Amino acid sequence: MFYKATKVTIIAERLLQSGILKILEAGGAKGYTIVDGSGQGEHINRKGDRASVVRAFSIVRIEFIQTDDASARAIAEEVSQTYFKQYSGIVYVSPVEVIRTERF
Amino acid sequence: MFYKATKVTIIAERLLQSGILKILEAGGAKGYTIVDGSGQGEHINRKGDRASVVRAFSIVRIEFIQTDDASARAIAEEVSQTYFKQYSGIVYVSPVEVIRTERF
Amino acid sequence: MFYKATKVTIIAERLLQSGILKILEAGGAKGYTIVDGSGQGEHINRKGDRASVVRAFSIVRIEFIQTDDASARAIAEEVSQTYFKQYSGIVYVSPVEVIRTERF
Amino acid sequence: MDLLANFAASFATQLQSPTLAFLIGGMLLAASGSRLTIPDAIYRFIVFVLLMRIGLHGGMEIKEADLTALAFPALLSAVTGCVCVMMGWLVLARLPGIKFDDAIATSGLFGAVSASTLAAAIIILEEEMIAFEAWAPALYPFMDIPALVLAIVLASLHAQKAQTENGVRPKIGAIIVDSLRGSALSALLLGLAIGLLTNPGRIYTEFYDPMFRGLLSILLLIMGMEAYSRLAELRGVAHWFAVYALFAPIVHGLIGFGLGYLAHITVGFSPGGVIVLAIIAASNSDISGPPTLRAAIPNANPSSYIGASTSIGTPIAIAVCIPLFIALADLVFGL
Amino acid sequence: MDLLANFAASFATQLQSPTLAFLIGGMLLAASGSRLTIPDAIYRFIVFVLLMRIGLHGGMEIKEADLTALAFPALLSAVTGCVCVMMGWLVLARLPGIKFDDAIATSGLFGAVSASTLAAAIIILEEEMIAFEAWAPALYPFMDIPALVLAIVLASLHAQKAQTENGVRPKIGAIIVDSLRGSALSALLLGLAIGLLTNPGRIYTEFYDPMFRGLLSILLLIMGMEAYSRLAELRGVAHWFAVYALFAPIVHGLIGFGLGYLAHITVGFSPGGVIVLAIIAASNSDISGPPTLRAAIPNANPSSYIGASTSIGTPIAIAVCIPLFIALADLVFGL
Amino acid sequence: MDLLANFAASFATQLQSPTLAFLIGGMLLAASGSRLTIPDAIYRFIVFVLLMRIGLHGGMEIKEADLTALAFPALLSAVTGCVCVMMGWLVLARLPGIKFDDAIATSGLFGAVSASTLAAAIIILEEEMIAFEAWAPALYPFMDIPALVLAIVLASLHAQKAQTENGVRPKIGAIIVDSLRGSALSALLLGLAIGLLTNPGRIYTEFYDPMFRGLLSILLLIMGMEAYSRLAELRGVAHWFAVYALFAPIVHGLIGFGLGYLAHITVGFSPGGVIVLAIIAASNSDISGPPTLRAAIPNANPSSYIGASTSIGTPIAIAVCIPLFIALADLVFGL
Ligand SMILES: Nc1ncnc2c1ncn2[C@@H]1O[C@H](COP(=O)(O)O)[C@@H](O)[C@H]1O
Ligand SMILES: Nc1ncnc2c1ncn2[C@@H]1O[C@H](COP(=O)(O)O)[C@@H](O)[C@H]1O
Ligand SMILES: Nc1ncnc2c1ncn2[C@@H]1O[C@H](COP(=O)(O)O)[C@@H](O)[C@H]1O
Ligand code: NA
Ligand code: NA
Ligand code: NA
Repeated sequence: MFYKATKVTIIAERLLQSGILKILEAGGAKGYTIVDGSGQGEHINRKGDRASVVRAFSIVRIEFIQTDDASARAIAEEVSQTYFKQYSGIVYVSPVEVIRTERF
Repeated sequence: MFYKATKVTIIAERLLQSGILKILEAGGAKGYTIVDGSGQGEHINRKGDRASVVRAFSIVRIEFIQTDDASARAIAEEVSQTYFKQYSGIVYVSPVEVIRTERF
Repeated sequence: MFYKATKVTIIAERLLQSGILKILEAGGAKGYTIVDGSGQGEHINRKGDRASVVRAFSIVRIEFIQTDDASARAIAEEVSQTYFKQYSGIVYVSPVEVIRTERF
Repeated sequence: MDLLANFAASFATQLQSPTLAFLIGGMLLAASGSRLTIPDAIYRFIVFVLLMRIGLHGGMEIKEADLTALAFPALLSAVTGCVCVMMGWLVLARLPGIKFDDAIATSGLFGAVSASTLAAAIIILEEEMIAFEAWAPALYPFMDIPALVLAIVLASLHAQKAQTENGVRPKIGAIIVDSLRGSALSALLLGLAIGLLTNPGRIYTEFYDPMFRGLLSILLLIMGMEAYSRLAELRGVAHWFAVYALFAPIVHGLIGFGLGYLAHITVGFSPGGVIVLAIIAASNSDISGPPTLRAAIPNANPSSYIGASTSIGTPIAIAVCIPLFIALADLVFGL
Repeated sequence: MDLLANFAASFATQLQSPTLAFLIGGMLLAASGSRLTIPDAIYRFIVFVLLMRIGLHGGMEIKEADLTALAFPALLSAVTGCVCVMMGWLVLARLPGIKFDDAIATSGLFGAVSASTLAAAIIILEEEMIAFEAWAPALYPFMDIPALVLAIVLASLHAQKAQTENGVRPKIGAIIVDSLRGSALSALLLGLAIGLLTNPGRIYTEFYDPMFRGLLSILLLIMGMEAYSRLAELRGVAHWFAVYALFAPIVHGLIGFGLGYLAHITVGFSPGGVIVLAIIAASNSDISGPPTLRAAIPNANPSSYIGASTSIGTPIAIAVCIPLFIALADLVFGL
Repeated sequence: MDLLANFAASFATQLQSPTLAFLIGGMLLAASGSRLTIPDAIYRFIVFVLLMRIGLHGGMEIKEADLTALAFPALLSAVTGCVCVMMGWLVLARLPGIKFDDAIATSGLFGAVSASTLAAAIIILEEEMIAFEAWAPALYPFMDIPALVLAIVLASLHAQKAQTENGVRPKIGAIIVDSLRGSALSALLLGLAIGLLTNPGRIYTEFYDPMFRGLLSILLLIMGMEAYSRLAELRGVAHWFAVYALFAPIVHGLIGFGLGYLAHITVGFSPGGVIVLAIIAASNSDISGPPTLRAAIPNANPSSYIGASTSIGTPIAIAVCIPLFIALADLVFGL
């Protein structure tokens, strides 16, 4: 059986990671997954795994799933409000279906 | 031209990777992509790329796409049944559109 | 407020990365995110982070979001046309919702 | 009293040597929220080089050794590993609020052996110029594998008793093979084989040996950082795990020391060898053990066994047990 | 004239030494589009080992040093760092087309200290056999932290003036703690502490010291590749940043040299020590500074300050300032 | 017969040296399913250090060398590389069931040069105290680049013949530049330049040279693990690739040896130099070649050429060809 849920993906500078995770936990996310990356946006260019003197600016991609769509979106909004006026990063939301609802 | 397809994403402990890939191949997935990650869920905490004495517990994010929605969901269910009662991990399904159907 | 947008995900051999990014930039993508990975498809097998004499063949996963669906799809088609007849790789499109439209 | 004085002296000496300082430094850095981290790739490289060095050295010496001398200590190592796991089974698993699987996995880990503790012990013995059989570190797998196997078998017997369907008969052969495939044992055995069959010569003297001390210092820094970071996890599980982790290394070390002493009087096992045996008994597996147990006893909560071993067991084994058993040997053998 | 001749001679010597060659080689490789890259894990390992080596050595020597001798140079270091930032504030921030936040963050970075430049200076001084107080590299944090703190405070005062709501009073204690937590300062302080409190002995002589030169060569290669790659970023920002980056290292170095000379005549700071002080003044932070500034002055555009420091500031500090201040010391002290 | 006896003796010696043992050990570990892996970051660091060491050494010696002596062997290297590719084109591409592009890419790889085989040959020659011109390893690019260029040109001519639209005229200049940009050649050339233009001194003697043997042992372990892991891929392609991979190194080595002999009698190329030339001819590109070919001949199936070279070609080159050509040189030159 598959149940509707909402996935929120946050792409941000590594130095924001711990602050973002606090918002997730406060907002009731039961879990999250983090992947390292690099990227390009409005702000500085970030290269991949080559040595970089500015590693702290590299990108993390944090995603979490919640069955409660409103709560997921509220967390997304809060992360965006808190950080992405000043720092680099984007947030987006997408629909998914999960198997075990008790986990999300 | 874009065609509807189903993407299944599996997030699991690294030590399950080879078992999960066997299920994918048996189920008829023509390809998959794996990304390393870290995360937090019900079970133990996994840190990112810093040295960890328990690297085998770090997370892999496996995704595959199939045009046959039923088959994709069947594989998702089987992975969940086989592993995620005992081990850490989640599975979710999302709709995508692909270009060359013969590849999926 | 959430606005509809289109996410394009490109999974390709690392050696195609710079060529693909040029297509993205020419097509008007305002940003993109890159994650390293490994995978299996029709072509050669790619392992994860263990030493590999053929690192250049490992996989990158490039994703970008645009609010203009037609433009995003046009870029996706062009990447597919340019590279994926000869080289390894797939492209897929999925619907997302973003917060700050001016960024995409 | 003498033991205490000896221990204090040996402990003070060690505080002078940087080995312990790196362990403590790692804890302090993690505690102070430092952003210094050693990349995972470096960690794995270090473990590989240390175990290759130990293996190569052992292999080169075994060539000249009387292999029958190895047989009895090897048997005693296996006995030590099993006795340690049995003790955990009899004691830890019976404490209130402790899940059986968690207890047995923790006992398995503490019965098994740590590469970093072994490397630290070798450096310190060499510094204090206490001789030991070069093959003594090769006792590692003889204690490590039986301990892990026994823990997994006990967990599986328990599961069989509890509910017939889920209790699969564990395949002992498969567990042994899986242990040998772990990165730590693979590197050690590769080193042993190359040391035994070829003449490593300059590769050993120009690379693996000179790198040993320096890389060990970095490994101990990592162990210290890990110890502190995992304390949080340990806090989430029953306090008995912390208590067990505090005492098990010492008790296990004493068992190893006792059986080593037996080997000393029967087959002339050297005092230094007895110390090595005691310390590998006191140590707990930190590289290969956790994934093996995780795969084989999935219902056990990793936070309990990894928290207990990484946060408390390993620091105790390195900081307390190494000086303790050197002091004890001093007393017993009058080094 | 003498200075120019001295500089030319010192520069020529350095061209003979491979240190500078690796920096230039890195730039050429990047410019030619080479696919050679040094993995990030190796980069972080190298920085750790270099700073541990500098710290251990400093710590071992401080044991015997008269610590009061350190106090005055330390104070002067802090003064140097602050004066450099103030100059940036007074000059760079007032230039046309320059955003205040960008200017102040850039000034902070150029007031702070670079580990790689420091390591290169140490190697070259050792090669030219110019003695300096072994604790001189320990002046690093005394200049680095005040410079970063001052820049952040100035940025925050400016924000307060501009709009009351957003201008939060900066917590100086928090900024200092955050600086100390950076990976570079953590490693340096760990090394200092271990060098001071224990007897590193063979770990130092067999690992950290022999590795120093070789790993530094790789670090300089990386710095060269980075310098070239970030030129593109610098092109996107006001040209004044490039001009500033060209001259600030020399001016800052002269300030450091002048204050060092003061310490020379008052407390007998050695000529080599004066060179070290001048060079850390000339250097600009490349490891710890950028993330600290990024977090604390988010409105500043990283491309301006990182481009300026990595692409121009560091090459100038290494290739021009090291020979320059050796030549100047030669002239002043008649080395 | 003498050759066989010589070969057997030389092979036996090599079995005693750990170099070969690490290669075989890697295969056995992979075959036994060991979880031991060397991180990719370490692999890339090792390759960098080995090539820098070879380059630095070569560069330091070229200073004193008569460069005209290099010209003729360099020309012969280019001829060797091209002849090897032509042979693949004439033989392999005509075998039944073999796609043209796969054959030509494989020939290109086997005509090109392997850094790890070259490093292993250097160590073994040094161990057996067989002297060779220090610039001999600098023949590497003179064979590597022509082989890759020729293969790409042949593939492209073939595509032009098949269908006018898709067959683009290959830009030879661009291919050469692309080869030089590969990480292996970049590191080698950087080392050569720094060795030639500066005085590497202690960086060489304290870091690059002492690290050489140890890191090579780890590289050979990796090559062994790769060899085994890619066997599976090779199984999926025509068997002729395996047969080719078995014999091509020996045949190519003989061609190199023959032309080297020509240089010996004409310009006095040393016997050791002849062996180096034979072995780089026998080797097949494992670092830079595959990506260059992949980009330029996209229709070729990487599994065929990488499988053939990594799984069979490289082990044969190291384990068979090195002792073989030492034995042959012994016979011919009476070393
Ligand atoms: N349109 C986009 N699509 C995908 N990722 C993006 C996009 N824009 C920005 N990003 C990611 O978000 C990071 C920060 O973006 P920015 O704040 O625009 O500098 C970039 O480094 C990218 O990784
Ligand atoms: N709600 C969630 N959203 C995203 N990832 C999750 C979520 N829950 C768990 N995960 C991922 O799945 C892994 C295993 O989760 P668990 O089985 O809950 O320990 C975690 O380490 C996360 O990477
Ligand atoms: N069905 C699929 N689902 C997810 N990823 C795929 C799929 N097919 C191919 N890939 C990815 O695309 C890469 C190239 O695929 P291919 O061109 O089929 O060799 C593979 O290495 C995978 O990472
Ligand atoms: Na034990
Ligand atoms: Na400065
Ligand atoms: Na060749």
